[in-house]
Amino acid sequence: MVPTNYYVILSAILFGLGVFAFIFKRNIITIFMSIELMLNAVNLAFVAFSQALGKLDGQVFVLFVIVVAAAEAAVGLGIIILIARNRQTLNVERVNLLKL
Amino acid sequence: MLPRTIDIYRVLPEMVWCCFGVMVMLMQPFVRSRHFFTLLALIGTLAGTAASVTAAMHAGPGFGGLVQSDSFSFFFRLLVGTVAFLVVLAAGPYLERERLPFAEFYALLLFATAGMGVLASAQELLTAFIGLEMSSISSYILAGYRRDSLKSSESAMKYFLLGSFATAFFLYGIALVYGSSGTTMLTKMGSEELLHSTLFELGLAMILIGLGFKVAAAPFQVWTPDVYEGAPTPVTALFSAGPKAAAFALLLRIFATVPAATHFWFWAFWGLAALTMFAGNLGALVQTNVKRLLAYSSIAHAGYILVAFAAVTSMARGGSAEAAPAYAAVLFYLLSYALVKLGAFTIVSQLGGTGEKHLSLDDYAGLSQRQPFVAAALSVYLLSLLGLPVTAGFFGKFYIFKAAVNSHLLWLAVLMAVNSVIGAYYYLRVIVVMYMRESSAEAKSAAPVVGFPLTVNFVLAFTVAGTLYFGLFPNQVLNFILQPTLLGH
Amino acid sequence: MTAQLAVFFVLAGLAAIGAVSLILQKHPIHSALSLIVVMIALAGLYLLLGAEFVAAVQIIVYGGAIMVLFVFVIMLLNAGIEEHTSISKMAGAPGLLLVVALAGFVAATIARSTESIQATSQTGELASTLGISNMLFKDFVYPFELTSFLILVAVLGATVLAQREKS
Amino acid sequence: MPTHPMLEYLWIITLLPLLGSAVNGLFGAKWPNKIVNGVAIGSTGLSFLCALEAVREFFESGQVLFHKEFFTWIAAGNFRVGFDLQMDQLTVVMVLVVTGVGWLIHIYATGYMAHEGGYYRFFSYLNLFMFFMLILVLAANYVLLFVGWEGVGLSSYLLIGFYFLRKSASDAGKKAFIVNRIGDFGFMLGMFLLFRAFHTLDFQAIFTSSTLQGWPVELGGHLGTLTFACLLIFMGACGKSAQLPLYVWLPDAMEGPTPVSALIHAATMVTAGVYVVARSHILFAHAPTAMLVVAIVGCATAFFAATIGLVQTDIKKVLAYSTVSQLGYMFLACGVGAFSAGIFHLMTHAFFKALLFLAAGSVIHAMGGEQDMNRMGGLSKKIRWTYLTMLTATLAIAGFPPFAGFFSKDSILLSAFQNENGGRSAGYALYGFGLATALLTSFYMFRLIFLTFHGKRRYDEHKVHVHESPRTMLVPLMILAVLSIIGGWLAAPAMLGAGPDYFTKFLQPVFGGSEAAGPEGEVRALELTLAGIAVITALIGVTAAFWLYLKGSGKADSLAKSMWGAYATLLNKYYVDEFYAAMIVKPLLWISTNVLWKTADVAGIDGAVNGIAAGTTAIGDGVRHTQSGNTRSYAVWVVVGALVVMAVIFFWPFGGKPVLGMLR
Amino acid sequence: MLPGGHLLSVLIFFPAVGALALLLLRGDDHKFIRIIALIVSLAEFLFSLLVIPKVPIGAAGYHLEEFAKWISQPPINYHLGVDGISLFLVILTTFLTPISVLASWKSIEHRVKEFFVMLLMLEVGVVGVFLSLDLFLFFLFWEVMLIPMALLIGIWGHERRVYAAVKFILYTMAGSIFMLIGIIWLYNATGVATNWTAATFDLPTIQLMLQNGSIVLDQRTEMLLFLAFFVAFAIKVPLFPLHTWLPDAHVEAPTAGSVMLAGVLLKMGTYGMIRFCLPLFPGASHRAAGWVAALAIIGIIYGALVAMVQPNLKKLVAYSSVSHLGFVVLGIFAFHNISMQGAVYQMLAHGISTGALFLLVGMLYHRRHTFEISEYGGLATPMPKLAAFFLFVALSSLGLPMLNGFVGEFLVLLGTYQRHWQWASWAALGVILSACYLLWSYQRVFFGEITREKNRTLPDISARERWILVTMAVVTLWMGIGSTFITARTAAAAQSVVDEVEPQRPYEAAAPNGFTPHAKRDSSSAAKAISSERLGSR
Repeated sequence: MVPTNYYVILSAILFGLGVFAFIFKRNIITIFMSIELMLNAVNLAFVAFSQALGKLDGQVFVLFVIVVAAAEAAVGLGIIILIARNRQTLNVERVNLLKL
Repeated sequence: MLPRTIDIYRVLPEMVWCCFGVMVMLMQPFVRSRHFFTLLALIGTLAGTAASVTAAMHAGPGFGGLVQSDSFSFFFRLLVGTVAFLVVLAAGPYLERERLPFAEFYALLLFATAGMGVLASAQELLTAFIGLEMSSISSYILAGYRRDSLKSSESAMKYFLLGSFATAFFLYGIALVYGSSGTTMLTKMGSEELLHSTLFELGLAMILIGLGFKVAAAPFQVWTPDVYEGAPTPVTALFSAGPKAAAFALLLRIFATVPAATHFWFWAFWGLAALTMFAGNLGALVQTNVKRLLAYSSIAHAGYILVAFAAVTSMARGGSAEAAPAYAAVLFYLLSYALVKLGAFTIVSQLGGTGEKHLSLDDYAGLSQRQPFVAAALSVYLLSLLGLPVTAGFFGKFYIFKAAVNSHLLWLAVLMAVNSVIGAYYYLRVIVVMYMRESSAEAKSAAPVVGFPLTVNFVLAFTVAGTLYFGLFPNQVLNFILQPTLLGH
Repeated sequence: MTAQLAVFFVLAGLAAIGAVSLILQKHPIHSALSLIVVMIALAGLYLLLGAEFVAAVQIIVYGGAIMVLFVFVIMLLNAGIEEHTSISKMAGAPGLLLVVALAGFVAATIARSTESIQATSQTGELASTLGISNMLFKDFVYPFELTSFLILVAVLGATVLAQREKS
Repeated sequence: MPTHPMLEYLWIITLLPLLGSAVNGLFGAKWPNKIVNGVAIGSTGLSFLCALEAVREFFESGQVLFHKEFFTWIAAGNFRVGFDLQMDQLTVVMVLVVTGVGWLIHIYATGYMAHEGGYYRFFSYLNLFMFFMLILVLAANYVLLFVGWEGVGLSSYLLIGFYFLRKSASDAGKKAFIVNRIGDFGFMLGMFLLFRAFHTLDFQAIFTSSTLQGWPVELGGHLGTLTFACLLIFMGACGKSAQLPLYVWLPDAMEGPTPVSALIHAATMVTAGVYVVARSHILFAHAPTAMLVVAIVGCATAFFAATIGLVQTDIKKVLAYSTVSQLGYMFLACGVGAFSAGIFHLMTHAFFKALLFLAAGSVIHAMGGEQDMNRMGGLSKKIRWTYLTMLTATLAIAGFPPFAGFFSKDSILLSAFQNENGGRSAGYALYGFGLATALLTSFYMFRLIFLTFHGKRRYDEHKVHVHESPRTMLVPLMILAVLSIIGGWLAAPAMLGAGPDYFTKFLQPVFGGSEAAGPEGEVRALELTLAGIAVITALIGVTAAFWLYLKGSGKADSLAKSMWGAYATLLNKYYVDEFYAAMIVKPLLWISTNVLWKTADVAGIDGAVNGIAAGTTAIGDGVRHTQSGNTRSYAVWVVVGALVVMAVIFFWPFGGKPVLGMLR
Repeated sequence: MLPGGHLLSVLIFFPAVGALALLLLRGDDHKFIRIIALIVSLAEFLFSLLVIPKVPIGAAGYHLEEFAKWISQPPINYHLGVDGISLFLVILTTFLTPISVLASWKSIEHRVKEFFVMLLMLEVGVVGVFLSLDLFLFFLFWEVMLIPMALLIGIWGHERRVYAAVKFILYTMAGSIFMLIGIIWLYNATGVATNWTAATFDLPTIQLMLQNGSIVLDQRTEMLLFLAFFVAFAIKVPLFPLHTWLPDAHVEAPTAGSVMLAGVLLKMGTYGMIRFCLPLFPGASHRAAGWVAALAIIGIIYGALVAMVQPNLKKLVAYSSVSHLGFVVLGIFAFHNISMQGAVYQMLAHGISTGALFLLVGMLYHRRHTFEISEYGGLATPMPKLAAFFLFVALSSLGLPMLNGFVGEFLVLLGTYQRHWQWASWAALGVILSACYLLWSYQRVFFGEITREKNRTLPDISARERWILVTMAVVTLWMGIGSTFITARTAAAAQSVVDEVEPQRPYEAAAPNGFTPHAKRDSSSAAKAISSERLGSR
């Protein structure tokens, strides 16, 4: 029987890694992936909690999150394509026309 | 199994908006006429806004408490509905000018509005999350709506990446709250031991981060100027008025129902308010691009609103009666602010000219001679933002001051005072340029007299009238938002 | 050290390693693959938690649909090795410090505050898909409907953004 | 018809000149001189007649004091000032002197100014002066008196600066006004202090108030309220009557046309100070210290000015300093309690000093504007009448019996001699200096006469056509000459032992007890001795002058060379003007410009204001640069925010508990 | 004759109506616009005269009160009223407005319509400030007045007009925003006192509550509130260290602007002190009095000295205002009914004489387009009439008796002296200095030979200018002689203010029964007796 907080701690670690990735990757696609990673961390937490609480709604939330993630993915990738088309680059640091 | 009709009534506005969105989408391949879509979108926004009356008439919790249809949500539905309506009116000529597809724009606008409606009425975190995402995702797309423009696409990218980054925090917060309280129903989080649960605290903190990003509270405000500048101006108008209001609505809702929130959040809001005011005003001081200047100013105003939030949280208990004036302050301010920002950005979008080339202050030199009425309208907006009497902005600021003093936030009040003086400087700068600087020859050639289509003029007239009306007779609104049963239960 | 625990550690390690490699990989494709590893590991954990349905969805939707989409886009834009610029000063040393601080703080706080939570004994019906569907279509029907509109938005958005300029 | 119409309508006396002034000022520009004359002389003459009538009625009614309130001018709280006029013996003297002499001088001026531009302006100013002067002497309270006081200052400003194209003239006018203002500063404070003590500023209300009756005499050295009040008022008097240290304006005032010098800066205005002191004699009587100060200042001024007068070569300058010196005498008199003597000297001085000025004017007129005595000489034959009249006046001022000056100056010296205030020695010192001054006076006056009318002429025949002045100028001269002979006889009886001094008796009801009077017997003896001494001194002066300036020509210059330092000092009036300029004016301007304006105001305060603005903008620019436009940085900012929120929520000292109080 | 009932509302809003009418006119017919503006402002002046009989002599308190509920939450009311003090300030405003209209008859050539609209709106704001009895309403008008003034400076001003305009607004707002906090704080106090049954912004009510102790402010709070109000007013006055906006504003403003600014706007500050600072916070006023007086005295002397060395004629006049207003503040904070009345009178006098000075300077500028004194010299020769008027006005402003300046100055000093002889003694130095700078500048401008050839041919005043100046001169003279007409009406109001700030006045004994053989007068009675019995009859 695995204690719940193991799962939660794992999710926290994954979330942290996601944040880290978001900041330290340059490729927009990878950055987007790190967002997905963060969402996954959240899912893990949800499931763990739902199991700990003995309630199902946690798992339902996970489904919602996945759907939202899918939607975001569609839009996000669309935007990425747009950028790639306009700028011929995927390096987020090269996309800084708007500043100050 | 079908939900009860009463529940449908209670979420009717969102439904109407969504359905019209779908309709517009479906018509898109078959109908060419732009005006048709415009008309449809207008009808849709109006219908949804009207539907919120029905929802208000059937007040009460819907879907087993997922949503709450009360005066509060009524107010915000009306607000976002009206905003959407005006944006549709203002956007028409813009899309025409920039030769952008109409249907998708309106559809996205309607969905975004629906999302805001959900946000304003949600009483359960996950529903709120879905609403948030609806409005956000549509916003991402709208921000990048001028596909060929580098700025537009960049603003879309930034908004999208950072937005979803913040959303992840928000979501994680929900997870933690869920884990510590065993529920996502705001109404069920009143229990005593939550006041001492660290996990719950952490969850609320995460939620605050997520929402703080949406309302552009410093230091989460960094994205705002870029996104606002890059986005098509009517969309900017929408951003500054709609999603912000909706996010604030959710925050308020959380306060009102979750005692622990008010308990934990006070100092956080104190700090955020102070930071935000300064970040916005100081940043705006040196701007020469009007659109960007207004973006910064909207940050500053978010700061003012946060002062009222601090006032709310400083109350022993968020929902209690003595907090009512503070709520009223927030609501009234959002109203006045929405009107003004809409009008201002509409003018900017019109004067911007094809490709939004004329956005710098110099293009506004001597506007008062070239287009006296436009200049006058813009001055009214600016004075309202500046908080001078007989404009709604004055009362808005007045009530926030009142709320702050009322809960002994003297230092915050003083900081706000200092800020409104700083703010005065750059608002005046625009007025000065319009009235006191003669339009130089090349300015004349650069920014010739721009024709204002009927719809735009209507928007201006509406917003100006509203600003002045609420500046003179705020009574009805106040009496409405001051009623004790503002938030159901 | 029960078997479950052992499995947990294996999967957790896998997930963590995947996440780290997502960061370390220079080529987006490799990052994507390591993300898939994470997801599969997580699916395993869901099974371990007795959430079979969620695990399945995880594999199908995430690992299947979404990641495929990613890979597809990467191929489409044939993104190469990411160039290592560091224009952003904030995201240098200070960023590193701050991120570590945040992650550390969150993890620590969670670790402290979730010790008390005790896993309830698993019962069969809990994990039943029936329960989930009941919830989905009874209690959460409203958000569910909304998600449908959300998908519509996504579709619309994708078309709006990705379609080429029509002359 | 009231029994005493002119008294009841006392204001008419004052108003007539004002009317004249207004009429001339507003419409005179287009009129020929004749009409202007008519208006000016008519109005003043009329008011002179009215004054006479009023005086007649006053004595007829036989009341000790006539007092009438016409309307309330200022009222606030328990403070009330009315346009109230009063008449008593003192007033009578003053009014008659002012209107009478004033009228004569008007007549004279019509001749003197005949060829000047701005004729109407001149007479308008002159009438304006008459108006204010009459207000001054008729006023029944300090504030109304102050009105006249400032008013005459104004008209003197206008008249001194009459030739405003000349910088020196406008400078002199400005100087006069400002120096007077310095005096008025004291005068005002004096009034405030009086009001504080008595809660009113009406003369009679103060003088007869129970407060004052019960007031202990503030003995020497003890500086009580009254002493302060008196000193402050005296400060005003110093300004107006050109006493040390505020006398500097009067010599410069000679920039004005000569009739102005005669009327304002000799006969009337400058004596206002003496009048005020005499008017407040009851207060002074309670403040011996103040009296002593008055006496000393007066005496010092008399001597000091006389010494300067010794060496001046500008004929009007000499007269100016002599005026200052004579005023000193009057104050000396007041200071030693001989108020009636002071007023007496005031009157006689009005006669002969006016005469001197007018005569000098006639000389200047004759010489075609020449004022330097070194370019005159031997005029006695050419302008006989002028010469004779001027000689009379000189004899009078030098104090030869039976001329007016003799009597008045004598009684002053007597009282000084008798003075006990501040010890006998003080009295002797005062007397001594007074006597010395008499010597100097006769010396410089006759120096003037000799240089001007005797000896060989030092001007160019062909350039200057010396001619006697027109009758309009000569008639006043003669009248004044007569007056300055007989004017003193009022006091003669006392001197000759034939009954009392009429003048003193006449003023008795006003000055009453406050006069210092010794036992009858030896007083007369003493008086005669002193008179003798005085005459001798005067004679010495004359002979000295004769010996220096008429007998041997070069003597004066050689003397000057022999004691050059002293001579130069005197010639440059002790460098007082230079001293004031260097010590007060220049530093003040420098400080105002460089310290107050450029440093404190522009650099300091305004600099700070603009600095704040600039600083804010700079900070704004800094804030703006956090918007690097780089998404990664933005993400870091979000993380920062997250940390801030966490830190505040978890580690804030107040632990999120709302803390009531100002702190937030 | 209007119904007295709404006379005050008419006073406030009639100019607004006029402005609206102007807006509807065609912009190019300048003459017509000017005439309309003149008619409106003159009518307004006549209306304001109608108020005089409505303010009985010797009756304290507010008259012609108007009360209407405006906003229910928080209870903000449209509450107007006039008393002796505000009465004449209003009349001053309505008097100076037509003068300004006439003054800008020729000098304003572009955007004429807007100009007069702004002028009238400015009048609306100022009159509103003087008449409103509701703190909130007061603040509202206070802010409303800013914009037209700033635009007057900024659009029709001279070279650095924009800088001056912005400086003006920011300075004022910086003060007033804190006043707003203070107002709200007071409102809160009323709410707490009545536990939110009768919270109010109503000035008389709050005053009452403060007096009868239903609101108790601890010393610190009272002082803070006092400062919140005082600083706002001090900036407007302007008091010594806060005065630097004034010279810029004046120099850059068009003539009409300067006239209104110096004539009326500055008085809003001192009026505020009388109406709010003293009655509401007597304790704090007492504790602060020393410092305020010190600043006022510094202002008097400092302003005079700086004015003395100004090379710019208009700046000189501006700094002279700093000096003159110092007297007013001193008079107010001496807490003596004589000095209080003096202060009120000085406000009016300064309004007239400094207004006239600015008119004259404007006329010079109109002819020569410079304010530099060195550019002038010997002007008395080409333009004797203007020189005469200038001298007259200068004399009135340096406080020559029988002209308006004297009465106020004298009363202020007299009253102050009764309480603090040191203050009065220092302040009296200003009397000397004012003579210095005015006469010196006058000499440099008008006396002497003509130094610049251009000046030789300058035309003397035109008929229009003459009538403006004659009007001003007549008023100056009348105020100098017939002062009791005004003081009789201000007496009661001033008295009541003093009563509130300090009820016991042992130092203020009755005058002894003076020696008055002919007129029978009981001088022991104070202002009321004198005014009613002696002046009422006139």
